[in-house]
Amino acid sequence: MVNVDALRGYAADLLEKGQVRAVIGYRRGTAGVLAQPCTIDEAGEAETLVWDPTCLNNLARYLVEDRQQQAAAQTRNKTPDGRPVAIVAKGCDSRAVAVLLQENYLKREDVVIIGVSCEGSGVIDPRKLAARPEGRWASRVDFAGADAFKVTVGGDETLIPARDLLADRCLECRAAAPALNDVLFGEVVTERGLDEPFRAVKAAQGATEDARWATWEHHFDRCLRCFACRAVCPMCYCPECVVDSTTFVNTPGTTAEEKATRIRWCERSASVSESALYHLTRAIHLAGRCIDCGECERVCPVNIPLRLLNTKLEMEAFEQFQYEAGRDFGQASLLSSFRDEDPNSFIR
Amino acid sequence: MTDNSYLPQIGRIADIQEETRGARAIKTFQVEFPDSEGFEHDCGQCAMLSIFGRGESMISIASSPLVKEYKQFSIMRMGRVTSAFHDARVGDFIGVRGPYGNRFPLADWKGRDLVFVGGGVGLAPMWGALQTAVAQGEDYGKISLFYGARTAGDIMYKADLERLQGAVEVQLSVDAPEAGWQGYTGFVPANLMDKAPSSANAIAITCGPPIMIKFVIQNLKALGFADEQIYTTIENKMKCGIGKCGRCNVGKDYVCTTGPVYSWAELKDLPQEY
Amino acid sequence: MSKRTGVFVCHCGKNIAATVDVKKVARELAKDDGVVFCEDYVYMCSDPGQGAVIDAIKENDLDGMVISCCSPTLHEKTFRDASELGGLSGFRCEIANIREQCSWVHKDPDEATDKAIKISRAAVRRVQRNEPLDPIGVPVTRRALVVGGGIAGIQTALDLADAGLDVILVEKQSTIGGNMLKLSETFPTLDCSQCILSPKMVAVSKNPRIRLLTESEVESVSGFVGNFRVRIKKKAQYVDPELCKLCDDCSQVCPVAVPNEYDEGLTNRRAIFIPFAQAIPASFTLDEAACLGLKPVVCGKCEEVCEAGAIDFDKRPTVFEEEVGAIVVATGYDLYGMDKLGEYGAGRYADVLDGLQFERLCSASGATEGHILRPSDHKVPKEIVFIQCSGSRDPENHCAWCSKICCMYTAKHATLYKHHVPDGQAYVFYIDIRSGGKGYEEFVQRSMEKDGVIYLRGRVSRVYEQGGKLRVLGVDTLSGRNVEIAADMVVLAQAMEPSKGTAEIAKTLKIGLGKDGFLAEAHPKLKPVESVTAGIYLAGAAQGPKDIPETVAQASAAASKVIALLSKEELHHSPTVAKVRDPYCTGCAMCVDACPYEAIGLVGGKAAVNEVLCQGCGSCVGVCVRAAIDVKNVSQLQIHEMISAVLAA
Amino acid sequence: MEKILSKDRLREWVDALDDCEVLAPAFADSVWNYARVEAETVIDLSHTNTINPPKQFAFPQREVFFRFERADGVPRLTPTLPDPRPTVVIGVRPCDGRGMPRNDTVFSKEFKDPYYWARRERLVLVGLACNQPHSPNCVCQSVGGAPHAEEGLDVLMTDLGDRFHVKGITAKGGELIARGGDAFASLQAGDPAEVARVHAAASSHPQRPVAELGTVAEAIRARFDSPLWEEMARHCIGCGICTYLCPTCHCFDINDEVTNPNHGTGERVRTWDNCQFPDFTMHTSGHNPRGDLGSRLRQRVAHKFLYFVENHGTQQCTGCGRCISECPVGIDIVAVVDRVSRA
Amino acid sequence: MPNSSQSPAPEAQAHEPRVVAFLCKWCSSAGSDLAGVSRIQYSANATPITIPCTGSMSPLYVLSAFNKGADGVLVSGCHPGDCHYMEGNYLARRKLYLVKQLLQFVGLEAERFRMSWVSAAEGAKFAEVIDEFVGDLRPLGPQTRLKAKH
Ligand SMILES: Cc1cc2nc3c(=O)[nH]c(=O)nc-3n(C[C@H](O)[C@H](O)[C@H](O)COP(=O)(O)OP(=O)(O)OC[C@H]3O[C@@H](n4cnc5c(N)ncnc54)[C@H](O)[C@@H]3O)c2cc1C
Ligand SMILES: Cc1cc2nc3c(=O)[nH]c(=O)nc-3n(C[C@H](O)[C@H](O)[C@H](O)COP(=O)(O)OP(=O)(O)OC[C@H]3O[C@@H](n4cnc5c(N)ncnc54)[C@H](O)[C@@H]3O)c2cc1C
Ligand code: SF4
Ligand code: SF4
Ligand code: SF4
Ligand code: SF4
Ligand code: SF4
Ligand code: SF4
Repeated sequence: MVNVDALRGYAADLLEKGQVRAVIGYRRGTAGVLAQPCTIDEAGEAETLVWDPTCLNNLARYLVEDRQQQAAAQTRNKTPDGRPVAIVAKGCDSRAVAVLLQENYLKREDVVIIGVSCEGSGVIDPRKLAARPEGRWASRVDFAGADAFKVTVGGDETLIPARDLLADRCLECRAAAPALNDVLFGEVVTERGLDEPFRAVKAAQGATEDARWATWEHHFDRCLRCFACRAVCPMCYCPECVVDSTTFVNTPGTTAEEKATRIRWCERSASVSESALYHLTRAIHLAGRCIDCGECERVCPVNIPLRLLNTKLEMEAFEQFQYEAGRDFGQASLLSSFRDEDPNSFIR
Repeated sequence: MTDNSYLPQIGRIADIQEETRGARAIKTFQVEFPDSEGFEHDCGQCAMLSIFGRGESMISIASSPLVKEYKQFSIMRMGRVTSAFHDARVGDFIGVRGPYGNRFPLADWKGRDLVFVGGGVGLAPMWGALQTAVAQGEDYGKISLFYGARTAGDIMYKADLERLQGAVEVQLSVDAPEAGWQGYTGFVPANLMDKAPSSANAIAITCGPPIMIKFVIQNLKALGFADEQIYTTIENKMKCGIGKCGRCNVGKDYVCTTGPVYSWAELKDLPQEY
Repeated sequence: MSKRTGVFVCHCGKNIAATVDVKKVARELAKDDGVVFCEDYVYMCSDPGQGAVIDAIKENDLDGMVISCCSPTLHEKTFRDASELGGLSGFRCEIANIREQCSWVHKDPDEATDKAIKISRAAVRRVQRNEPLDPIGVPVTRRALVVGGGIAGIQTALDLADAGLDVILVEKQSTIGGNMLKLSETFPTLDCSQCILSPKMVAVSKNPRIRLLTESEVESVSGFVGNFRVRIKKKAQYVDPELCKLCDDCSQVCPVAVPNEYDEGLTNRRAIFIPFAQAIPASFTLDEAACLGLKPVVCGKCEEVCEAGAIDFDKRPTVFEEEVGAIVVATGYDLYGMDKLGEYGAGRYADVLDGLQFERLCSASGATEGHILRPSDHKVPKEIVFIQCSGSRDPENHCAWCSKICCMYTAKHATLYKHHVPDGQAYVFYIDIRSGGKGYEEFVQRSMEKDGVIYLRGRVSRVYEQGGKLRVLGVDTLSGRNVEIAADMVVLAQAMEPSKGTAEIAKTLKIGLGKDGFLAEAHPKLKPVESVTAGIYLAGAAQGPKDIPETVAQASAAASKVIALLSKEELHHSPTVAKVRDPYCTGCAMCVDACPYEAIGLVGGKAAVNEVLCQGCGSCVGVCVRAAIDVKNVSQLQIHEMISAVLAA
Repeated sequence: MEKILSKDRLREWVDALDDCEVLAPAFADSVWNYARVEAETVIDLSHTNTINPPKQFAFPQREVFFRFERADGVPRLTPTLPDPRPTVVIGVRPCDGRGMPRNDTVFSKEFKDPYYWARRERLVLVGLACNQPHSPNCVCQSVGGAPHAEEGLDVLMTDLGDRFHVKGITAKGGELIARGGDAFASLQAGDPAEVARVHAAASSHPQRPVAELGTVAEAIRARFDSPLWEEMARHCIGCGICTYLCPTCHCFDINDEVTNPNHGTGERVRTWDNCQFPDFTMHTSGHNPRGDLGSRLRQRVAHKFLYFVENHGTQQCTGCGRCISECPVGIDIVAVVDRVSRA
Repeated sequence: MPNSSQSPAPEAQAHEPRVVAFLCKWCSSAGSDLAGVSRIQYSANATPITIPCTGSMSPLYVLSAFNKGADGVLVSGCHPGDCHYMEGNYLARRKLYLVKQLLQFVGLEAERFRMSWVSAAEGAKFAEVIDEFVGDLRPLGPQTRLKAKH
């Protein structure tokens, strides 16, 4: 069991001793049952940290934010506080940190990883919870061993099989504890046997081509192009996204020419074709980088199964190229390396 | 004009003047309307100009409403649309919709001294008002213009400024002088302090880079100008021009319809989001 | 961005105009955005055609030019030069290939015209965003590296030295000379191979400009044309050639005997030995692999007897770096492995020999001192069968290519045989005789008519031993008869293949290989001695089967290319190199990993391109997810616009 | 006009509207959303609120203003004013109903938006009162609405178990009911009381209070420069879900989409945009008046609770709770308003 | 909520596939030149766009071509080991393998994206590759799935 008090104590200690600038973690939210991300700058606030199955966010996203702010401070000629930031990280979050390290976005000494184990289960899918009677009114969800969650609604506590509430990403997760960490709370549970890896992708692949397109056309058609999937992804930290710009580079040094010649690979219109271009590009851009935290899928307001696109390529990378994102931050990236024996038979 | 506010009229570029060169060059365009009646405008108003396929940009109408044959726009090369304008040639067709925004209350200023304070391309939004005031010179007191640019080469409307000398007291300044520069060296707000125009019965109109405006207003106040005597324009990003798309929204105002002209008395109460 | 583009559509006489409606192409292109001038013309590459380009630029104030004509490999330079004359940067001129890629390959005029419009359109869109670039200047190191010391390498080195250039000649064996040193006489003149080669070898050793490094190999190469850095590894040299007196005392005491590869395995040699009497450097050499042991010393007899003190067991391999401006690769050939021709008894029967073995038999310096004797029993073979094309011209089972010289050397072998064994009978199985070359056909005819060699047109199906004879089963396709010859010796004219290690050296040098494994020239006709990498040239059999005259010619050609290259003060490198868009780069270094030329590094957390190293391949572009890097003049924006232009209805 | 519609005759009414595009909530992909009612559709009005509000039917995410092409060098513009079939949306929750008049205001003001109104005029909203809140984030009452509010709706239905009480609110609504003909029955004696009881029961569910609604505007004005904004927005990822899903957010972008680059053919298109995107207000110079997360959160909240009140006398937030429930990082407009008010 | 209408009904049968062929400058483009010099006839449906190396292929080029209405996209480069730039085609192979997998996964007819190795010496193969591709595309009709609908 993760001892949350110990975790709070550890965080408080880091801040107390001035070893870190801040601790990024989770605290109770105000809206519904879900925990929410928080950044703690003072030891006293460490008391508010929580760790439970509603800690959904991949907090590595905030390391990206933090680096951007540090860089902005630098351009404003302020000397940034060079101390590291600490981050509470689940297995997938720590793999995200590993990819950020691999891509030189962070330096290892810039981050203190406070690992938390998923206790052999994982985090919940709020939609699965909401689909249950009274699920929307739940006020707490707690770990109850590897096989169940304890859900509190009003004053009543019910045990619900973990499998019924677990987020899909967690069902398929292969490493539910952070391998990359500076300290680890909770036990490492390796054998989970909830679901086989890539099950959903394999199932989706089983459909006929026309059926597959019908499904994806339906999804691309529904996409609002709110870009929440991108905004939440720790790997989509590009200063300007290639596929559509809601964040884009415009510094005092950006020339008129540069602004005038931005490529419109796809239009802002939320239509099947443009959304397809956006999602397919994003999937390719995440090949070998996506660590399957499932955040993109979780945040999508219209519930597009985005994970499938990423895990499809993750599966190919794993099966064809023996590549796993976030496994080793020293390895060359999937797409900037190759082997002589890479598949060739698809080429004439 | 139809009641479809989004549908531009087709204008034709009748003349192009190169005002300044460099990375952010300025060109002045005279636009006429060969197939439609065009529109009437007031000093300080703007129009949405487009190059089809590139998009739209809000641009101040720099010509005086007294000029009916064409509308004049001075455009700085900044991005997608403005670059397309800079690549355009005489005879090219563009889209124009407008006029948008409020106006300088010129009629209310009759009998007063007018002090125009501008920097860079900021001269353009005031230009129509300046021209009109000069044309109706007898209605106004003394008209002066403080105008500054980075270098002498960055001064726009050079020929016109020479022509106006006399009718208008023109005070030019540059930040970086070259050999032979006769005028003031230094920033516009400093020049303003240096020449210290009288605030008695005067209206000051200022337009330029945000940082310049900030100091000009400070200095105007030091010179005794009351908040109600100071006017400026704000140029938030605009897409629709008709108070809907939300980009120019500052506080309760949609600048494209409530602005862009504000007296400092009005502006200082708005959130500083411009 | 170019806004005033001119387009010329070339008729190329009827070559284009017969299929493509060039007038229509011009008419359509004239309607496109930014095109202000458009004309068709009968021969654009003619003087008046080029003149028209120059005039059009001037008269119409053009800032971009597209010529729709033949492949850019032919006239891109022509028209870029013409553009320059017109006052327009050459990089503002693009070629739309509507001949090779269109008029010549399509029949339907409508389809071809439509496609020509699309191709031209794409070029217009591209040129409109081309930057006028200036070539990148790079200083030159006036020294050359020659890899391989066969006749090709020797000739190149000598020519280069003669021109006053310093040369490093790297040979992996312990002597230079290569395969030619093994030959006895050479066709068609039958002059003694070693007699004509030795003086050149000596010249190499005597030339102060040539630094000869035997038993050495190139480990790695970095840099680029004009400025390569090469790492060379020299094996431990246990015998100091300066001190070796060639007294042969050492080999006398050496207890080891191994097959002598320099004698094609027909004889044995010691672990310490001299490959040829004429070896350069003139010295014994110690074969570490064959020696009973050096670390620690097991036998040490040779060192004891060497009075000159030339032997030193403590020598270690050395690795050193050299800077050179150009590289010539002359790594030669090997014969196709005997083990692969089991059907001819190769490798199974001692008296089935390959060509080089036969050369050694004929050679006065060979095992038999120039007497042709059967390896099995040292008897004079009375009936001998030569089989041409063994391994060559057989794409299904062996090599697809013609080894080119086998017809000639087989004729030579047969002739030599008849000279040695006048009462013997020589048969030659051939597919056809390829004897193009000065005096070659006459030479073959002589061997048939004067020396009575019997030529049988046909393939041999099997060779097997029976009763001490080699029975050769074949067919004479001219008479339509099956033939069976009971021979005493069979000589296979084995195919030539790239020498062992050619693929590795190609990889090290970053030059391409052809399908057949020979080194690839940059253009089969127009750049036959250039490799695909600038500054690296090819000579000799490494590039394809050839005989000595051709080898020497190519060697001299390569040398002259190097001389021309290194006579420049500074080199100009194509400026279409990668360019990082700084604000977009996050320093993820994917491009750094992907760049095959190590041309990108991270500077201050952003990718930075070394323009001199960059070859403009765009591998970096292909991996950067942020599109933070582009190759100039083939930017992603340009490709995007080309795609849009081509597909717009 | 008030009627009773037996649940099993709902379909009959819908079938009578055969010249209309009829939309109703459907549960697919784990979310409720509006879907076209087809012949085989089983209309299920047990929905919690749809993920998208009905604003899309007047203000679609993509609207083509006009097409442009070049004819002999001169641009030719062809406007593409929509000419939709009458569109009936069934099952609109009262919070969303209240959103519509707020949008009407925006798309009128001094410039009437012809595209919006071409659709809006043919749009009929058939509301369905909520018998209970859908989630802890429903705050309709706290912002001055009610689970059975009529504002903005053309028809309001109330679920009475086996039947709906159907009330025509506007003339359009009345006509729509009339077209149902026999499907509708008259009210029985007990019905009005039953309706009142259901409404009252729904209103009795406690909702999270939105501070002191009357003083929120003042509080925001007073704390405009408070560091609270930045603190509360610290974990916002700028995804814009809160605004895209909001029934009253209406910001948009205008772009030219080129279809044939060779001949300058294309369309001028309006697409949704929103103030939570970092670039939304960025000037071409790079200067951004709302360059930080705090100012963007403030813009959203102030627009709903201050500026709109100043301009139009009412809050723009109708309490649907979408922005709270769907925010990926738990930013909660009720909590934000609350903190600003209490600060 | 549907944002746009569904794909239009397939056009008349006689649809000529429109193909964009990205050819590397050194091998496949040279191979196509050789086909030209050898006057080998092949179908005119593919418009070539020459790129320095297949390694420079951005996945966006493929997606964009489909977006702009290509019925098929071909990427052709040097055989493994023959890349003028040594390794570009290996990088391309891995990357485009994933692109193909992805397109297949979402149900774009897999045949519409093709990759081939054509050397400078393979003029005949170039012609074959194009003919085969166009032949395979013809029965598929117009590509409507990823094409922008304006
Ligand atoms: C009232 C008013 C009056 C003005 N008068 C003048 C005048 O007289 N003369 C003059 O020169 N200028 C004037 N301006 C400024 C002028 O409108 C801008 O410089 C012009 O709009 C720049 O447009 P652009 O297309 O060239 O730049 P853009 O290419 O649009 O510049 C980039 C900017 O566009 C936006 N942008 C770019 N791409 C995207 C995208 N994909 N999605 C969302 N946003 C994007 C961003 O905000 C970015 O900062 C005025 C502005 C206003 C508001
Ligand atoms: C049986 C036979 C008979 C022939 N008879 C005749 C004839 O009569 N007349 C005629 O004109 N031609 C004849 N030839 C052809 C002739 O042998 C060749 O044309 C000639 O030898 C080619 O020379 P080269 O320098 O290119 O290659 P090679 O002679 O093969 O020399 C290559 C050299 O490079 C060295 N090398 C290889 N790899 C490396 C490396 N990685 N690093 C350093 N060094 C390396 C090798 O050790 C060798 O010394 C005959 C060929 C054969 C097989
Ligand atoms: S989060 Fe969902 S709706 Fe938003 S852009 Fe991503 S896929 Fe589309
Ligand atoms: S989709 Fe690609 S370009 Fe866009 S942010 Fe993600 S990784 Fe960057
Ligand atoms: S793509 Fe989705 S699952 Fe993958 S890292 Fe990004 S947010 Fe997580
Ligand atoms: S791959 Fe792109 S972002 Fe990464 S270092 Fe290279 S140029 Fe920069
Ligand atoms: S284009 Fe890029 S990958 Fe290729 S050589 Fe240049 S820097 Fe290296
Ligand atoms: S939904 Fe939440 S995270 Fe997204 S923009 Fe709105 S407040 Fe920010």
